[in-house]
Amino acid sequence: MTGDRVMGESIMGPTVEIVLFVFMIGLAFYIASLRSLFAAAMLFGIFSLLSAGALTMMDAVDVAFTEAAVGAGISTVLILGALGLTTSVETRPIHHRFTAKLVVTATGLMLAYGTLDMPAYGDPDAPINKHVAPHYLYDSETEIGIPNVVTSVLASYRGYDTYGETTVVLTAAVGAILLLGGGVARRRRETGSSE
Amino acid sequence: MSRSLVLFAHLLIVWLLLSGHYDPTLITYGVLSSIGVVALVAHLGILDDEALPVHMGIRPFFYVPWLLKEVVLANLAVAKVILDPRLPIHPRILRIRVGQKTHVGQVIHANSITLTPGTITLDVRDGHFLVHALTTDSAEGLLSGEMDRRVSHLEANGARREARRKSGQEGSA
Amino acid sequence: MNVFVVGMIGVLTTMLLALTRAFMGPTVFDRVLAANMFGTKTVLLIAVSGFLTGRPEWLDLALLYALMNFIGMIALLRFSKFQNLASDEQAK
Amino acid sequence: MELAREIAVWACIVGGSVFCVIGGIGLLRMPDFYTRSHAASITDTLGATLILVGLALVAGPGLIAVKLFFVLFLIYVTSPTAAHALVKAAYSSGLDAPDVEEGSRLKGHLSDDGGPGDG
Repeated sequence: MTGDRVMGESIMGPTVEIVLFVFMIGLAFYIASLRSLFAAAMLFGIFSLLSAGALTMMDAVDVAFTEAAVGAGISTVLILGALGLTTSVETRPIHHRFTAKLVVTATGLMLAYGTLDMPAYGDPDAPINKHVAPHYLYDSETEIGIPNVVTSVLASYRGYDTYGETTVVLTAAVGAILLLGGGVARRRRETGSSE
Repeated sequence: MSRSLVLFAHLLIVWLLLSGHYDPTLITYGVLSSIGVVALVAHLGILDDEALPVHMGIRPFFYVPWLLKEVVLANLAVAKVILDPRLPIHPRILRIRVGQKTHVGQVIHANSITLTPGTITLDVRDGHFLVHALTTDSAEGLLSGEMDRRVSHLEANGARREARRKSGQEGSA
Repeated sequence: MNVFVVGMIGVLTTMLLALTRAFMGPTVFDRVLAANMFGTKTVLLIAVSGFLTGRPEWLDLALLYALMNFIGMIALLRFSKFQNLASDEQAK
Repeated sequence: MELAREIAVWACIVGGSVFCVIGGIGLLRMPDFYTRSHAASITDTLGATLILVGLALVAGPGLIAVKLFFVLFLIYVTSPTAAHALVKAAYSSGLDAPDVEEGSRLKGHLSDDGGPGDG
């Protein structure tokens, strides 16, 4: 069973990643062709879950969780909130936007070309694995005393940074709720309709 | 107060089970955050029979295995229906009368119905559920009323307490 | 053949089926149903893949996903006004 | 003993996968939204249960098994709530549904009206 597991790991990991990527590409094309914006919002949620799954398979567990929380949770709710203020069906474009497709394709190709210069995925000699990462991984538990490396990086090594970030996000959220939330609720109460 | 203690104990046990690290610093964090949550819940005033149905005692431990058995049987039945080439379904919506007096009891009953494949609670209105049943068999299982009886037994104490509280309120009003 | 590979294939197949339903619609509710089912399958996928790669610590993540999925689902249903949306979709 | 555990693990995970896929097939085969939600609940209950129990058998007693049961518990509590919220939203928005029948009047007469397959 142990031997099986090693083999399963070496073959199955990349296979699952490829399957998830194929799902994501298919989903992206389908979303682009959709006119119903509500359906698109729902499918964006699924897209986030897929990319979170792919990130998990690539060992970026913390990024995956952020993706799931922000992508599938908050942004779906925000998009739906925006949909509540407009119509939920995209109007048909009058002419065929050839230039737009060209620009998108060119950007995609350039991004793909850019990845060629990057070190191979999981390369132990990549610059990112040579600099401070080993220090955090090996010494943070003795230095900080918290078993989770990400927690000690966020809350201690760059604690001031995180503190500032949290303050900014909290202030922004409070501001947004005060500016938008109250207004929407009041309007709804006054008109008394679900328009 | 006793409710707060029960909640605190539960939260701390969950923390200890999930953390897996047992050194003084981390346990202190766990105790502090449990106290924080209890304080927050107490401040919100949502710590009542609904949040923490302690009055049920150990009766849920007898109900849950029965429910699991029902869920497994219903799963097998619905799986058979799905795989049947003729797809022998007969969807219908039934209005059934339920015997639960408390909200907790009704929630448990409605969720148990939904958890069992083949039946889904559409709406809960005082004393009645609207239930969507997939097949004749699942509808019959629903109408036999066994789940209703068992959930009623589960909340027996709570119903008495609810009645007492209602009469007390009317008396004081 | 590793047992986790079988589980993985099962979960991925189910994801594909749910995705097909999300594509097909036809009503918004079908899509939401598919998205919700997809969320549960992601939880299972992460749990199984954690065992497959020998790192069951990923379960913490699966646990949080299960919670997030539920919160997102309820937020969504509270937030959206389904009457308009359903009729819009039918008009399409 | 080890062999028995291995067999149980295989049975659970393979069974769970099969039930998940059956639920997925149901999601595609069923004719309308309400019936599809029944199919979805199969994958959420027996499918998830068997897979997670199988994983717990692999892990053996300990913290990991406890976490697996937490995941299972969460699914069991949240999935019917989410399913109910969704179905209720659909029903109250007027999505086509069968007529309401009185349960008390139907009791014992269910198999009389209509055979399997209609409706």
